[in-house]
Amino acid sequence: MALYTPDRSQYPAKKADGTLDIDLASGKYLKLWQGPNHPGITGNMSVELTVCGDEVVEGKTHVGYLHRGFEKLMERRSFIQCFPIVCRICVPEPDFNEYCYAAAVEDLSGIQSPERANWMRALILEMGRINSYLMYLGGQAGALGLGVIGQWTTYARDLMLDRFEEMTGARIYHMFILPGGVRDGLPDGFDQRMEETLREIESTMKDVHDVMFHNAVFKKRTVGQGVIDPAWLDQYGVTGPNARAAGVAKDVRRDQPYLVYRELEFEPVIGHDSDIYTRSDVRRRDLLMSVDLIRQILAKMPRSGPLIADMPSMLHWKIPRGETYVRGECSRGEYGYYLVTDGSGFPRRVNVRGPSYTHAMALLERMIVNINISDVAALMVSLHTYPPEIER
Amino acid sequence: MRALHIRLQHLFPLGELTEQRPDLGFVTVPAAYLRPTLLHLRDREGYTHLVLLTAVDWLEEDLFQLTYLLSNRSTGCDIGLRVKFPRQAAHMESIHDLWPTAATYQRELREMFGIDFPGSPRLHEEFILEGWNDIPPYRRDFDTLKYARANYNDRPGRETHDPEQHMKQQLYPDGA
Amino acid sequence: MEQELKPELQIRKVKGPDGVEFEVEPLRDYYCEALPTVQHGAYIQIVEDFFNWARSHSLWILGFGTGCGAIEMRPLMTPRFDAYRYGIQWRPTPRQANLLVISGYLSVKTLKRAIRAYEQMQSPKYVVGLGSCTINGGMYWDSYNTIKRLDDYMPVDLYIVGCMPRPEALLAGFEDLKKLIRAGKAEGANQYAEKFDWYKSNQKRVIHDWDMPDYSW
Amino acid sequence: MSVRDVLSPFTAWKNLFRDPVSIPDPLNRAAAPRYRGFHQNDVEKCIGCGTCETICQNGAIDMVPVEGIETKSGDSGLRPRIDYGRCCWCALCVDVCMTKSLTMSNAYTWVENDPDLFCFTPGVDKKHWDNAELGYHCPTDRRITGQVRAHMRELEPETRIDSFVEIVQGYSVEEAILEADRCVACGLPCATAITSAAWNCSTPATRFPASAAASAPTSARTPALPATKATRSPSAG
Repeated sequence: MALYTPDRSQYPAKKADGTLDIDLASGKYLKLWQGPNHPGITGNMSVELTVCGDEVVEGKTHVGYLHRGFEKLMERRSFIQCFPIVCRICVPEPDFNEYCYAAAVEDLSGIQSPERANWMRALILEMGRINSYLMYLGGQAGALGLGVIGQWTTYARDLMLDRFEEMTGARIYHMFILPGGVRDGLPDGFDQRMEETLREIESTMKDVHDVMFHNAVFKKRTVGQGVIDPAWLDQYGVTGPNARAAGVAKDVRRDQPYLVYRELEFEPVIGHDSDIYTRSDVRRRDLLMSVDLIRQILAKMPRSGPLIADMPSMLHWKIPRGETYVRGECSRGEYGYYLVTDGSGFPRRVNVRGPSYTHAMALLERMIVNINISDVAALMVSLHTYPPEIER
Repeated sequence: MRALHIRLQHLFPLGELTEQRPDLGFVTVPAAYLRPTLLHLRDREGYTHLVLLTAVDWLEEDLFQLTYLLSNRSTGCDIGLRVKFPRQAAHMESIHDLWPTAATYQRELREMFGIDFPGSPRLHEEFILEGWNDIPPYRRDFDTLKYARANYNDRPGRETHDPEQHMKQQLYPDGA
Repeated sequence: MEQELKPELQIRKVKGPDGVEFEVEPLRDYYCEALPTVQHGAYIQIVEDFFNWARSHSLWILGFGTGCGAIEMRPLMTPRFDAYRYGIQWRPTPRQANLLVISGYLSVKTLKRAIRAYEQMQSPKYVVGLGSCTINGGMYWDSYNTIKRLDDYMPVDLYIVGCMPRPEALLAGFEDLKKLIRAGKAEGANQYAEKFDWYKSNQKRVIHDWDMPDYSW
Repeated sequence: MSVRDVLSPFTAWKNLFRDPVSIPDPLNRAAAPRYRGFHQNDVEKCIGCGTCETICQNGAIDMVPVEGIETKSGDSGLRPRIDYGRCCWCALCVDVCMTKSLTMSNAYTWVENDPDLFCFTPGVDKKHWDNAELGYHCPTDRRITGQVRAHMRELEPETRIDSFVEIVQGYSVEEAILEADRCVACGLPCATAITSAAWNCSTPATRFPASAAASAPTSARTPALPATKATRSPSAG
């Protein structure tokens, strides 16, 4: 396996306080801002690059363009009123917010969501994972100039959004997983339409495999590029496909099974080369695994039974004092909610632990050093970060 | 989780264990013993993954609580270390040398709660907010609605009626 | 509260390649300070109508995803909804765009960049507010970091309601915008020039860290 | 890298012969039957209890008097007006609606150039989606405001016939709290029953102080985040 060996020949010296000694006036270095309005950026964020020639010597991530203060807003909303706003935290894959919030509230209030609701939740989460990966594959290819992949995957994602729409009643923000259960069952004929969609996605993925993963340009630019050293996993809190591509089978679905994952057959997808190509490939295979999981879920899911537990009235629902942490494996890694209650009808503190938070800040700043400017976009996309979840 | 707590209690003066789930416990640690406890958990007990570092504002008790959540992948257990310290001139030892990623968390806590972590890199740079001129927004005594009303305009033309009051006025205008 | 300017924006002395020292004032030197002016239509109505017809068929959107709503732009750009057949396309830089879509809430930090982007766009330019958040704050009505009414800070020609609006609703919105343009009613850029001081004072009231020139086209 | 890596990207050309995937007329595409679109209100069924206003976390709903609807016993005469500059289409108001009069159609297109027009009273201001068949309706078997009425025990007829024991047995404390929990503190019955105003929705908390903390409602309209009324923040210290 290719390990990261930095070439420090062009690297500026360090000052006594650990920062780099970069004299912009010398003309040797140039400051370059990538974002927030830039086609090569994963969302509304920016990276401040200091470059020497076309090599990056220092990168600083700047976030906060999407900060809405969710953790503060939730402190002044009752438990049920928090439920519509949590999904806004992560735009392309909102369901994990709903699940983690609902599970945290259930954990503290001692409510058990019914069996059927758990299957519904697992179904939604896997569908959301497929959406997120399709979005990622389009972005990863787009960052290297392969625009056509984005056209195909966005179409496939749109078919999945149609399934979401008929099931939950909304395209992007589904607001479907209530604390205590889910809102509704499956509509009539859903299985068949889902199967058609899955087939379409599989055939799209076959094309993507041919055109993207067997593309000489894509291989040339991604193999051996942007390596995550497995030793960094614990230091930087790397989880999800980024860790799995480095050969560590970190997968919450397997390590601490939640919902119905105990009853499903799957093996975490791992890769070994830890470069951009491997990370893309791990995600592609993980997507296909999700397709398989959805088929398993639809086959095993109970079709009758309660969808929501017996709940106290949501209007004046109070939860005793306590704190908990609930996690799930989203498409980018470990997603978790840390919830503290104080016996009132409002959460005392909610902290959202999104995987993008560590990946896009500390890890990206470490990895961006000594790479070419033109590879910054590809590297950033390959970490699969969503800005709204960094700053919340 | 219990066994771990007993092992730890031999070494450090820890508080009671709150066992939220069989695989998740929270324990209070005195601020002075935080670093050795973290090091012990990381190097001896296999709790190598820093899941999150965040703060809770207990305004009524005039305390800040920092929660360091560590995870052990091989056993699938999580332990949360709670550290409480006064809100006035709040500061805490930085752990960016144990986990480099903690520097990001500490930057956020510095900005959002006003907790100082001396020595943490880029601590005083703006992180999320830009040109913020009020008390740190995640503190409990910061009223976000009041701030929003004072700084931004709402669209006029909104008025509401309380059904009970409205009914009383309509049905019993003379206050019978 | 006055914020100190970043070092690279402060007035400083620079030595040129020929050895001559000169003073640089970044906030003045790099930008044109001419304020925007009201652009009058063509003298003959039929010519103006022709211009408006042409304008309405080339909506070039600045690809700046300022908020959640930007995620529904991706389906619009791709074959399923295919906005290109309606004469709409996305451009990466403000210089080439004439339509700024504010896709949902704007945090104060993004507002600053959105204003920069808007001012750099060429006239005639249009703004579409997308989603509830641009109308009256939406679900972030009590947030300390998002603006509530977009029309306080930049002239908005059209609002599309929804949280977030579906791609179909966006297409319907763009079709309505075309009608407005053809009728000569989408006069946002002129409104911005007329009430420039009012807009600037509103902007400066919320952007405390104002380290940009007052007008940067 | 192999010959395959150079050649396989050209397989993309096969899409030349595929049918276009574009939707021919996206402007008139109907949303899914369950889609949460714009609101509808059956003003005849609505009693103006204001529970939708209470639960709306966006402060999007105002209760306003409506011409032609009289205040009478069991009807406050107010109807919800929704500010679409605030709404997020979460449908909690539909879920919580006591009379199931508030529903959502599956219409989704509304474009205006005047931002002040987005406040409307569903059912009163005529809209093109009124009386739409499809859309989101709260499923009948799900309520988020308390469960079914707690059954009050009575003596069996066989026992009643030869005794003078009270037939209606009353509630235990737990049952009473559950029953009180169903109250949404709308204030409608309390407004008309002036004499029993003291015995209004705030009583369970005072009657059962020991267990009141569990789930009993506090005084009227607690969890609301009123948009224009005096606001209270839970963080007040």
